[in-house]
Amino acid sequence: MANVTTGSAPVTYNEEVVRKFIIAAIFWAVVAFAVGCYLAAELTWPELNLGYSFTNFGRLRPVHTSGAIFAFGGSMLFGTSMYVVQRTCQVRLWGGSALANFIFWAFQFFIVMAALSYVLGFTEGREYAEPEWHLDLWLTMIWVLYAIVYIGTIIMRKEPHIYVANWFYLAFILTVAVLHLGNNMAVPVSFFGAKSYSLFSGTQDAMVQWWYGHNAVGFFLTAGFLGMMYYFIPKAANRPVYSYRLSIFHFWSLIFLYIWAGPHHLHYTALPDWTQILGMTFSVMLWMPSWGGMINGLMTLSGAWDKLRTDPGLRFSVTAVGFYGMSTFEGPVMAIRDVNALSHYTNWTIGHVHSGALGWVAFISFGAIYYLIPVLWKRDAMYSVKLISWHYWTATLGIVFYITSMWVAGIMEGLMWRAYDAQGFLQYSFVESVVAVHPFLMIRLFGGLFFLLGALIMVYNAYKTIRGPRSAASMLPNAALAAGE
Amino acid sequence: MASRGFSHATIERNAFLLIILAILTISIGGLVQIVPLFTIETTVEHVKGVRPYSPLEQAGRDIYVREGCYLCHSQMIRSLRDEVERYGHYSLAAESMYDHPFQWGSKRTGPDLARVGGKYSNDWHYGHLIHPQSLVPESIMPSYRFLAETPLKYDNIAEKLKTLRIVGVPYTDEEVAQAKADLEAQATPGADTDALMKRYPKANLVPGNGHEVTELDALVAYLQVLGTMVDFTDPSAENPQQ
Amino acid sequence: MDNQTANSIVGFMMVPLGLLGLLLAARAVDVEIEIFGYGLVIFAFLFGFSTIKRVYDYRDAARAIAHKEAGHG
Amino acid sequence: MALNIERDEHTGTDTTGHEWDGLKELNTPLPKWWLYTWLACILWALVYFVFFPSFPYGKGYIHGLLGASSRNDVMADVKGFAAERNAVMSKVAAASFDDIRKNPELLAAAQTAGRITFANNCQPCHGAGGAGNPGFPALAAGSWLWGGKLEDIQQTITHGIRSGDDAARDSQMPKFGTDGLLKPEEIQQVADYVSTAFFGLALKDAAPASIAAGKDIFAANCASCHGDNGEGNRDVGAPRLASKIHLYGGTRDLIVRQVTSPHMGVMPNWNGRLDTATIKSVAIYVHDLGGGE
Repeated sequence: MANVTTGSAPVTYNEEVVRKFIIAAIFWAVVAFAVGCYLAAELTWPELNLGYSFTNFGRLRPVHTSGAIFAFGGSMLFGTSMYVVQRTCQVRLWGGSALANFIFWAFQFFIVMAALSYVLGFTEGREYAEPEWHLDLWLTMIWVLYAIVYIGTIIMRKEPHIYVANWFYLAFILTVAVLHLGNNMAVPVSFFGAKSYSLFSGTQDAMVQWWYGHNAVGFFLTAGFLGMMYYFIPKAANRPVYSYRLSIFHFWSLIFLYIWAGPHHLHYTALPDWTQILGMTFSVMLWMPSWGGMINGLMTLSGAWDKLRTDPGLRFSVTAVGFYGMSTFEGPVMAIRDVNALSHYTNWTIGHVHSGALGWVAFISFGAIYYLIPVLWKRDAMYSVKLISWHYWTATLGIVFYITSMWVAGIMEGLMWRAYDAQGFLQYSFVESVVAVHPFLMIRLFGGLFFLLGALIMVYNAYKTIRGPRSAASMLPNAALAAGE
Repeated sequence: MASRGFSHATIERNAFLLIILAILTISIGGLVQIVPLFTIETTVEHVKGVRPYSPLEQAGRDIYVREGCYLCHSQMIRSLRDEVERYGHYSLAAESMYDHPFQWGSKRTGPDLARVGGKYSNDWHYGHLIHPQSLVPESIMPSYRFLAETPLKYDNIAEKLKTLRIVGVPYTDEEVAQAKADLEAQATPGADTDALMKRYPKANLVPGNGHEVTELDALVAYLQVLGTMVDFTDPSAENPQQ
Repeated sequence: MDNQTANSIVGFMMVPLGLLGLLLAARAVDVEIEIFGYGLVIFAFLFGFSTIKRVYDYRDAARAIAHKEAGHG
Repeated sequence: MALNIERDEHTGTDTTGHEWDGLKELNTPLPKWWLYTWLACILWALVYFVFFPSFPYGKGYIHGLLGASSRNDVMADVKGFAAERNAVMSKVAAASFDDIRKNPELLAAAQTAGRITFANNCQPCHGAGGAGNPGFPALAAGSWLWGGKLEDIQQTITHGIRSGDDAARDSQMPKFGTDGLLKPEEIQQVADYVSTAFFGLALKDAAPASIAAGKDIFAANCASCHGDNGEGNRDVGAPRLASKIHLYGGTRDLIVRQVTSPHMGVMPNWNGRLDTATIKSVAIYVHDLGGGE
């Protein structure tokens, strides 16, 4: 517990729950990356499916996606939001440590149950929202408690203004609640059975699912992590945020426009044209609001660029913003109907997702982790700065292998599917495209393994740091300063 | 901005205002895009032939969802020339109007399945699902042999149909009552299928292994009906607009 | 909310949660609900007792600090 | 809390005067290029809203000035493309196979159409190059069930085999075992006969007596379709037994199984999916795989 003196009364922050979430995030990161590598190998050598139901690609894939997005990403968001909201409001987390502790364990229970249900074959069949109704209800309970704790803390704040990071965290919490409830409307076959049927069907169901699916990207993986960025980059760089006005403009425009972008997952489908056009146009209008976050992140570094040489943790955060900028440009491009006609259903989409997930989400998280571990465990610094550098370069190399191979594979597939010969007949059969992308799937696996290796380096570094000696300052009686100040 | 009447500081200083404005802001897009899909009548075209799934097909569909087939196969022929030439007529909204949940998919690691029904024989589907590489050597699809070895659990098939009726699939009382019999008839060689075929035209009779209905039987029955319900030689179904 | 109240509320919530788990496990029609039910029971049990432990650990710590301050005072 | 506006030394910009946990914000104006690019995107979107289907209202939606429909577009696209091909393909549909063979232009079109149509539709069963799979006849081998002339192939592709199509090729082999037409030992005997006499297998445990008995049973029950010498009969799709090519495999056990409860393959009719010219093209492609007659 760190004591900070503001005004008269000292504030004791709840850092216990943050520590737990950070450990959980690191753990789930390794799990999600490892399962991802295994799936990449299954796609390269189908024998690795082993013939068991529970090792098949179709059942393991949600373990990977939910593991990366919700277990790793979610733990990071819970942990950092609870850290940031206390610091920027100068109050202890509302609801007592028991409630925070419950949120932590209930969420971990949710993850384990969800993963188990996937391999057992219980799924709603909705991408990124696979858990069945009973787990959805459990998650709803967790989310409500989380929102109460978070909003309660904001209301109790000592600083009259709410810091920009909290706007983004708040938008993330509220919108994910709305999306989760809207997308998981289902009627169970029996109250004592897991099987349920979606309330919606066909076209409407598709629209609801991608309203959810795209905004899981928009609000879970973007708004939430922008909140993370708005705290940890200025903090690590020790510079003021570049532009308050840009924060305002890009916050409101981002949350308004993002919601409309869902139909770009359904171009040329049986969804009516008008909905598709709205999805496309709003995706393009979303480009600059997304880049507002990138500008604010990168320009905050002005005057502190030299820190990138000495602080590889900050290098992670800044590279993350770069990848964020790249994927939020690629996204609107792929949302244009004519581009989407080529890119959709191909590995290009997979590459795009991973440039966001690995480059932005994971990198900004690694940056925050390397910042937080010494602070939370009262250490002078990470065990080894060199190992952070090693992590950085292996992970970056992994991403490069990953996204370039997927670009090539995806564009090649797209072109092969639509290729016509001189006589005006289709040039390739489907299976020829399967054969053609095979080498690139191997390169992708290679990239994934590099990324996993980087994460394992981080695990070792974190372990050695936490097992290492406490900082001298923290051992002083009534240590006044939290690390990082 | 601070000096010109409205100031963002007002929002920043008031958590409730921030919350309410944020919720309003994020609601608009979803409301505009989703609600009209239920109110605009042409969204789902009016075409003949689309019927609820037979009990066996629905059981197969549940397995399709369970095994995550949609993660590698789409069921959506987009309105693009090469897709129409490769897979057949572009998919209509009506063709998935009884799909809870929809299974349009988002990735084609394998080919589209929207019109795979009737394209290959039952034999092929059994052989292919049990060992894909034996028929398509280049395939990277996993083996689904375990489906052939697992008896289908269908005690609650009538319950399932009833639940589907709650969410809008027009199963009749008779169809619910006969669900189990219909399911068995479709998977038992030589069974009397007149009633089944009347209730579910174009249902594909699967051979089964002679002593019990397996999960694979149900899956094949489902695959074999995909995309077959609408007769596109009927001019009224050729190019319906939404 | 102070810590003790929060601990009590959250701790007592484990009783209905655990009972719900038992109910689900007992009447489950498929393995998923059964596992979830038992999982819920185990979760409620472990979390409930760990909360009790936290309460006493907290009291011990508070007592130790008070003792220390008194000693130095 | 009093505002504490400071001037940032590096950028020369003022802060907003707030501080959270040591974090401050600069009051930098919006980057011009950012604002203008955004406005340009919005303008582009507005143009789209004017010309294309966009916002919904009540029970309808704004169709836009161009009233575009991706469904009309693709129908026009497909038809336009088909019309271009049709210059040649209509001739393929109308011409006899002989004439197609004689006309290099038609033949080239038919071969390329046949190749891709086969790869996309037929290859999953019949294998690449028509090599065949167990249960799915090899097309390159020349061992035809229903005839290997171009017209025969066209007929088979168009209507299928046991497909349910009215003109489908159809035949039933009796279930000699299941329906009790032959006793199990008789089936063993006939299997011994067929294995040795037609498949050319040297069976150690097949007694000459059994083979002799099998020969009689064969003559009485099987020869009417498969021929006295196992030469088969294409009128009823009865496979040639005196061959090294076997649809379901060439072992005695498989003969027993097939005689007991025959497996009869199904081939879908393609007339619902492919037009006449394309079917003829596939027939030519299949014919050219090596087994055509």
